[in-house]
Amino acid sequence: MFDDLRDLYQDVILDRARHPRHGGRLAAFDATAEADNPMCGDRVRVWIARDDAGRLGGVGYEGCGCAISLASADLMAEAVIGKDAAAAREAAARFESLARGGTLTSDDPAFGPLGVFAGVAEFPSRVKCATLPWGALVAALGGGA
Amino acid sequence: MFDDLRDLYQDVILDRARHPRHGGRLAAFDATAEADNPMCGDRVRVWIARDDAGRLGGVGYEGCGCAISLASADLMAEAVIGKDAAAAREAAARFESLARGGTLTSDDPAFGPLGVFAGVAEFPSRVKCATLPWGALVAALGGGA
Amino acid sequence: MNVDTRPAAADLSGLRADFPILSQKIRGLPLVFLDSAASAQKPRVVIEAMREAMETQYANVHRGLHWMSERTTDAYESVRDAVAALINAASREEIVFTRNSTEAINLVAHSFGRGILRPGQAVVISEMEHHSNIVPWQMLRDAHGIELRVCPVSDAGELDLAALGELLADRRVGLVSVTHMSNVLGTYVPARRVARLAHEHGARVLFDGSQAIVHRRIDVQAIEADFYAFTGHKLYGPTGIGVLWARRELLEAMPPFLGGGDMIGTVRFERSTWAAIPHKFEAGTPAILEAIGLGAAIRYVETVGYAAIAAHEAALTDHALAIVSAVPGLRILGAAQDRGGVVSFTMENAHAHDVATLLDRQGIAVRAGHHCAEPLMARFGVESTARASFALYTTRAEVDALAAGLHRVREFFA
Amino acid sequence: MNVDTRPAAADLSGLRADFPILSQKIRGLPLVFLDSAASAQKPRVVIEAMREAMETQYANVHRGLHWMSERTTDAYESVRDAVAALINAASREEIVFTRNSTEAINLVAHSFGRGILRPGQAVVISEMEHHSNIVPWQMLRDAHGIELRVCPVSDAGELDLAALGELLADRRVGLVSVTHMSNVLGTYVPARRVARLAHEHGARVLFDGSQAIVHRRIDVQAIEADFYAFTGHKLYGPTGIGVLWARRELLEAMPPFLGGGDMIGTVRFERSTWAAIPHKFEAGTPAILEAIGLGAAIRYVETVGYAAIAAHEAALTDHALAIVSAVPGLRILGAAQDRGGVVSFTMENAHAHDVATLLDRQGIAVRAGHHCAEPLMARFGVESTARASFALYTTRAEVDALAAGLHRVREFFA
Ligand SMILES: Cc1ncc(COP(=O)(O)O)c(C=O)c1O
Ligand SMILES: Cc1ncc(COP(=O)(O)O)c(C=O)c1O
Repeated sequence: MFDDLRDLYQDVILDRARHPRHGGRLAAFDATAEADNPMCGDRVRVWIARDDAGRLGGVGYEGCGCAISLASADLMAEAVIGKDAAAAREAAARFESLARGGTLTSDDPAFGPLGVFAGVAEFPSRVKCATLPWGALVAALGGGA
Repeated sequence: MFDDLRDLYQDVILDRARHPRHGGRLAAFDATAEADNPMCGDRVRVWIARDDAGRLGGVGYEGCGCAISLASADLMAEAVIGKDAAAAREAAARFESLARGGTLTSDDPAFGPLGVFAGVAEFPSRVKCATLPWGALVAALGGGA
Repeated sequence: MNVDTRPAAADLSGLRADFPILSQKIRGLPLVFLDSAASAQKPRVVIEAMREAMETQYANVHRGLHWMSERTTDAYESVRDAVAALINAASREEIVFTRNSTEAINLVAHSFGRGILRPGQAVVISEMEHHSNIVPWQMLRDAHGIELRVCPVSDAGELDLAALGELLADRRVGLVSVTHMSNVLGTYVPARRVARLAHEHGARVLFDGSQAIVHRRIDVQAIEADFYAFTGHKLYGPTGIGVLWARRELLEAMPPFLGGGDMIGTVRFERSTWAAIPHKFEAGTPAILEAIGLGAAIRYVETVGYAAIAAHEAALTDHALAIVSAVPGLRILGAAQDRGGVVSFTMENAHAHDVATLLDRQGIAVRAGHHCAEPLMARFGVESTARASFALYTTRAEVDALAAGLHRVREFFA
Repeated sequence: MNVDTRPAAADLSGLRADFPILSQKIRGLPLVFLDSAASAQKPRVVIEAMREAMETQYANVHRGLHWMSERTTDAYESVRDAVAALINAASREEIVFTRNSTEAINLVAHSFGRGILRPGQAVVISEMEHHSNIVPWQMLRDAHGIELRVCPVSDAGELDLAALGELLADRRVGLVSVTHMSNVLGTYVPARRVARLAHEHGARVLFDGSQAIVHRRIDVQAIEADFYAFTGHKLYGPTGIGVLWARRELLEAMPPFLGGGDMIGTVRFERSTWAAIPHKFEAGTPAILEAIGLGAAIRYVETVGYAAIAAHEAALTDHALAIVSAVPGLRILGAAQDRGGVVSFTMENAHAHDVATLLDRQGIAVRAGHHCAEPLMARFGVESTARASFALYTTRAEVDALAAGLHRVREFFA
């Protein structure tokens, strides 16, 4: 019965939602921002800390949301740590396109483990769940470089 | 083609609309009031003068309206001159019932020449035209006796 | 739940055929639509009434002297009589058509709120209000210097009447505006007691009847209300039409809300005058076709009968409470004595969204989120819930499907 | 009328079959419906789109995670794209759904008027406005200390642009709000010239496009508008749905109008935040089915094509002006160079109501009264007029029937 749901709730998603690796706020951080989904009330806050080279040395998050948004936050943190702001923003744009069913495919090497979110494109009302933490990240990155 | 319209536009109505007997404002009067139909912009003002016995010694009106409302004003004036306030109010109530297609019939002797307005009941949007001057009369009569 | 005191469940299963949409399949599965509290499905008579109006008898209302316009005006205005009869209003002039409940409440917040209430007075709402009965009062507070007071609800999800009395004690409250039935907890508020309490303290009372009127007959005079608001699309009618009822003397005293065609007496640039009620509050071309649809919906509900609807839904709700609460890890919000057909719940280890998505995959439509009642979510310490809600066309088999579906969801996230 | 410069009349007679109501008989006579400016009849595709939604794909929008709600949300939101494309809005977020034009203008009067304009600033309207574009500004004037200025129209029924320039000269005008096409005179206002004049003097400009958009393609960017309002039921759509378009930066700066579900970010009793545009301005359950109907109407109009509609109606209007003005004692109001398909007139010795009633007896539906434009009636020294108005389904034979009918009416009152 739930076979096609495995497209959405891939094991890695269920696993990350249950056992996050990057959850929690950072003790020392350079910026933080929150994003929320007014339609359902979910929200997530992201903290970022830059290293000496200006790259993202640490990323943390806290929030209340569904398995999709929690797993997305955790995998996002993993994906952007070590990137500079421009590369993180680019990753956010790519992720948005993936989640909305754009032309990028999930096996595009640029995605790595984020490819597991390709399935949300078929669940229009869940797309926002997946993109929510990325919205907070971009807000935390702010206008600068 | 207009045969059934003769029910509405009886000759006496066309005649009164064209050649009113009681049109115009009274030089000396005891009360005056206006009624309007916001849906179409028609309005009529009625003046009344009481005689020594408290009866309606004079009734005049001025207004801008269709043949139905002008003829109604003129025949109303004729019908209520000489009546006291209570009788005039009663006539107004009877007229309203006639125009709305109530149970009174047009040959009821109480109506006299007003019976020509029985036809408006079939033209719902014209009922207000016929009752407009009566509304102004009742307002001019005020709350007292 | 004291099942014994409830009337016997009416068998309404024959009515399902009146709702064309209910035979739809979702991903090959029969549709189990348990989201009627968000918006109900439409019986064929409603669909046909709107179609027929557009095909045989349509023109703009009130301003026409021709056949089509007269007939359409009659059809539109006759729905006002039907609404007045439905809620036992003292007169048809007390019925104002709006877009929905939300606009009805905003109308009161603007016209009564800015026009009659004075800065320094207070409005009381409750912790279990829909945003539509919160935000208009916040906007009034900020624009007009009105104090906003919030009446708590108990852990069982009932209005705290003692607290309400205290909030009213200083007699500065001008209006108590509360839901008649909570869209999250199902709680029915004891309307007449609330009204009397308000009146004893010099306050008017508005009931948000968006949910309440779907399940039970409402008599606005019997409950001693001053304002009553509801929305057509939850009462089996179309979208785009709602109702504000208010006592005549209130409507007459209140300034108009929106300005435009149909609500005027005369218009001069210097000054305009207003039409008599209810037209004073209906600016512009009204939702003519939607009123006609609502009229058909009211006739439908009256034909089925509120007694049968209430008995049917009470039985379904009892059954749902029993079998849904038996799902391990499931917590139901609210346990009011007097409740209507909505059941909100959370599930351990599964977020409400995930529950809803997994139910949807089984063809079962429930709502998940804050249900436009964020403060109530905060009150119960949750971010969101899943909610199943019942209508006259809901069957016991659908409630069973819900419970079975929830067991499967639990396994998925186990 | 310079007939030679008009495009050749398109033959749209085949389209009549698309409108089921047009085959109705009125008292045994074929219906000659010349009251489309009050509200247009609906093509079958609109009726079917609404029926189909209710029968196969309906639930509340935005808040659902289930199949029906997702599909309904898609259908509803896709109409926003269709409207944006219809009027060439810069983005879909600039499209706000309202009940009708009247509500759209009231929204601006409240949110822009009270939120952005400052007491002491002025709003300019014109002598030929519909009450819906007069009364909201009077209410704003009285509540918020805004001055109301009125731009005159010439005897030909054209906006006096020199006078407009003078009204703007002191740069205290914050908004010019004028009709794009008069519902009485048929006059099209030179929108871009008005917009530039307003902008040069630091004012924003709103066009009431209720009539204009029915007859010609509107490009809100080309005319350099700031706000544009129109109403669905005149554009062959259902009642209960209208549109406000405004530039993004204006919508973003404006405070919300109605409060409730769907327009919020987060709700706390102390303070709430608002959703992004356009949702900030759409409180409560929207007119979902009506938006779907409007979407079908827009597709229909686009399929017929504005070029064909405009050419057809221009030819009808020229013909009507020629043969109606030939009826002895008949006076036509307005003689604008640039005009759409409405013809208002008075008849010697016959009041407009009587004219309308006698035409109705011949199966011909025209409107009579002040057309919600009392100040314009005063400007032309009349109390009321009769008005014939044309739609894409109007035929030359119907215009001939009108003229013949008017000759008979004249005889009746001779
Ligand atoms: C020019 C004009 N403006 C505004 C309106 C009001 O439209 P609605 O009644 O749909 O709000 C109309 C039509 O009645 C109109 O013709
Ligand atoms: C209790 C309650 N109040 C108000 C509303 C608002 O109704 P609408 O969105 O039709 O205005 C709803 C439903 O959404 C509700 O359940």
